[in-house]
Amino acid sequence: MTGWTRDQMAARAARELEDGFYVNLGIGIPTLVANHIPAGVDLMLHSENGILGLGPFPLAGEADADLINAGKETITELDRTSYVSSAESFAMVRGGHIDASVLGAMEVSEDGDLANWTIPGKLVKGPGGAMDLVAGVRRVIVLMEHVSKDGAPKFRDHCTLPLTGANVVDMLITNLAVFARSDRHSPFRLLETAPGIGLEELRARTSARFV
Amino acid sequence: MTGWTRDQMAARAARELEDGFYVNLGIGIPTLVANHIPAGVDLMLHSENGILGLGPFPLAGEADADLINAGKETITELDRTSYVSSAESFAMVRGGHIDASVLGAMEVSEDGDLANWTIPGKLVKGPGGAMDLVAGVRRVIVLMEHVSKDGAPKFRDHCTLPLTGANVVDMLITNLAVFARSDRHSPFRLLETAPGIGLEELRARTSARFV
Amino acid sequence: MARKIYEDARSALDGLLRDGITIAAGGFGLCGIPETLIDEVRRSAVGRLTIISNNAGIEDFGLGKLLQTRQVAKMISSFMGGNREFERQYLAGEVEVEFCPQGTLAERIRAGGAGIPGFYTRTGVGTLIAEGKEVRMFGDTAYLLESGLRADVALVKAWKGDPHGNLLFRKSARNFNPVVATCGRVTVAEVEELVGPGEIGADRIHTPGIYVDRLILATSNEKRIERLTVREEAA
Amino acid sequence: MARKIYEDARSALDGLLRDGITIAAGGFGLCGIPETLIDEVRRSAVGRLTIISNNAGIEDFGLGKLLQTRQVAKMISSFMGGNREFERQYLAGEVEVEFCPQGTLAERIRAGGAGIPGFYTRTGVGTLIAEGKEVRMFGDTAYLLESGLRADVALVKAWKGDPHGNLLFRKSARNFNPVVATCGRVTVAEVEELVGPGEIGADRIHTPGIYVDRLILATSNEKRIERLTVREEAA
Repeated sequence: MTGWTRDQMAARAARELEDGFYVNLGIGIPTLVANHIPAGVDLMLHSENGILGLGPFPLAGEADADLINAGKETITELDRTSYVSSAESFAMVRGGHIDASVLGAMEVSEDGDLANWTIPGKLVKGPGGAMDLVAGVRRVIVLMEHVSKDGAPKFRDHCTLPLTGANVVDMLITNLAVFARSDRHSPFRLLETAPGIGLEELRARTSARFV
Repeated sequence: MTGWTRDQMAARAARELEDGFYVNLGIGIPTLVANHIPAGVDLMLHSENGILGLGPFPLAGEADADLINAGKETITELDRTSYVSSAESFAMVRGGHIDASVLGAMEVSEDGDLANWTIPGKLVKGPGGAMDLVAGVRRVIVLMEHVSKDGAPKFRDHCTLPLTGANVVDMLITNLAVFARSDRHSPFRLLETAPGIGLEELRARTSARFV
Repeated sequence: MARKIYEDARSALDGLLRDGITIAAGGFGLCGIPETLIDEVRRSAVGRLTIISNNAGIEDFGLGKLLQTRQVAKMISSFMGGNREFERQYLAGEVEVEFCPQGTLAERIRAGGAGIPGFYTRTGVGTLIAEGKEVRMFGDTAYLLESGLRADVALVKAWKGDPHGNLLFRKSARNFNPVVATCGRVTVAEVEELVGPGEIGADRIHTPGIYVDRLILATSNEKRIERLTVREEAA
Repeated sequence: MARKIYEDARSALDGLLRDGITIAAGGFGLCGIPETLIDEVRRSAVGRLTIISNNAGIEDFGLGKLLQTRQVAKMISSFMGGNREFERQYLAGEVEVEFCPQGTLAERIRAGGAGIPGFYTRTGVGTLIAEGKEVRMFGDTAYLLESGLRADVALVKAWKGDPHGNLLFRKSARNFNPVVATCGRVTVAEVEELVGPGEIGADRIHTPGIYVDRLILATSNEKRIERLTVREEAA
């Protein structure tokens, strides 16, 4: 079982993004999505700290401490960029103005619950903007490895970790398969499997129900 | 019974305003307050539509349609002026950032209720920003004639007109007298009477209790 | 790139106007009002509108033009002073009015755009505005629950706009426009000047293009002055 | 005119710092943080502080400096990633943490400054963040009641400031600073550059001086970069 690479997963997510979309890309694999935007699709990238229209990383020697993204990485300005306060930035998020959010997860449940902010007693980073994004953005696309390092399913009947949001995931792209649902009352449907991944193997590595 | 002129009333209100105060002046008599600010007192005038640091009326021929105050009068910009949205403007008001509001009234009650926005069936202008100002500004100073055109007391045991705010007035300056209270649990106290106005006459023209 | 700039008001409003919809409009008095777009709403003859706007213009200018033609069923406003026709229609029961204090109105529009369905404010406690609304104590102070407002179509007027829909307002013509821009399911802006990408400056943009779906160059910039007030030249 | 410009951080914070007060600080990560004022809070040795800030800096920079010296009793933050000392103190029960989603935190600070004691948001419904909070339906969607936040002292960093306290921020160093400026009973700003009245431009001011009580020229503008990321020059 290897399935898709991280870049292939990112490329698959990129296909969901339409020309003119306002998109928030989380840290980790979602960052790679920016490298796979098809020609003719022009996205406006949003960063929670207060930027709309993010540019790429700066050239060496051109980094500006006043210009970082939500991952605290140095970035650049484009001719489309605008800066806003964090309150305005999240007004965009909460108000449903962002078309899509692509983010990572520790666990996703069959009901679309998402957990990615804490492992009690072990990892305490805080929710950051993730709870706002999953609650407010129109379409939530999750990119994650299909199983954890010890082989446990991460797409589960229910999440074991504290939730980031309940019933918020619209699409799940793992290294083994792609699942999506048409609305938040419907079950997840298997759309694609990675080359060489059979349905039986997939079900064995998944505790969530899907159709 | 004549008492103070409108300009004298405005001058009296001006004495309440301290150097550095952020102040909102309502339309009518309160507008005159700006003409009576003592030397050494520098106020920052606020206008509800979204201006901080109002300048005076423009010279003839220099009016700018994009630059009006909350009374829709043409004004000017100063080197201190800043413009904000109406939402930001009222965040200042509601958040208690404006030090004083000087406004007119149809009626004020002995409990500090204020009525100035409608006469049912006769006059329907709407509350505008007055309800926000009386609810949010730190100190509310009312300037009004002591009695109505038909001689009825306007400083009353209770208001007969629909309220703009309940228990919101801190100081009342009429053409006959000045009343104030130290906090909103205390009764109004008579501070001054206009020349030639006796206490008996004042009480006869007032239905509010005061001490 | 998805194109936001439209040829004219008619194409920019194409498909958006239907009887009974809610339209929010920027402006305060006659300052910063979307004149060109209002003219097109009038021309379209769409009816039974609910209009969210601080004022209703004057008899023959601004939103008053839509009251003249009886296209408006309801106004959500803070002030009707200055428009006697509006006042007449209201007193005659021909138009419904939901009075909303100006600051509450601005905040309700912002809240609608920001995904906040309700918030508490002291404004209006103990007045007619409180009727039918929840009153809640925070500490020893009473507050009213007010609801967020959204509109099917939001119309705004800006000074400058770029192809990404970024807007810059001028002086007090900013007023309600930035919040109105956020509350529309579709927001249409008219600008006095179209500028190139980046020309406004990333730190100067008042309304980021995310809020602006369609954009036109305004053809009506009359900007009538309601009360011309001047001072004497100092000696 | 009442003077807002102070000589230095010590005089600007004089009389404001007491044990147990709540301090709100602008900044996101290490970007746009009031370095000079934080140093002075550290020097003052005031203790048992509650700090409202999105992050807590890193071990030896930003608000991390106040955690190092154990001046902080409680943090109201969205994220402690990047500061292992904060994480250690939290897991050891040495500092209390109220986690608040980033957008909810920004809105709570704005609400506090805008006189709104509570508002409803979907963020956090069905999560640990909802514990102990009112859940209310608007339509068929559940929302949480969140409260406005105010601080005894608010500390912000701006790019330019004028004698009236008007502020301009630069690029993403704006972040939480404009809302933090509104929530302080007393707000103190440090600026990289003091400019004359009118120099910022009335349409460009991000934070009007009404929110700024005291102002200093910043003496610490290290502006450390947390994660330097660069791209290769295109061939």
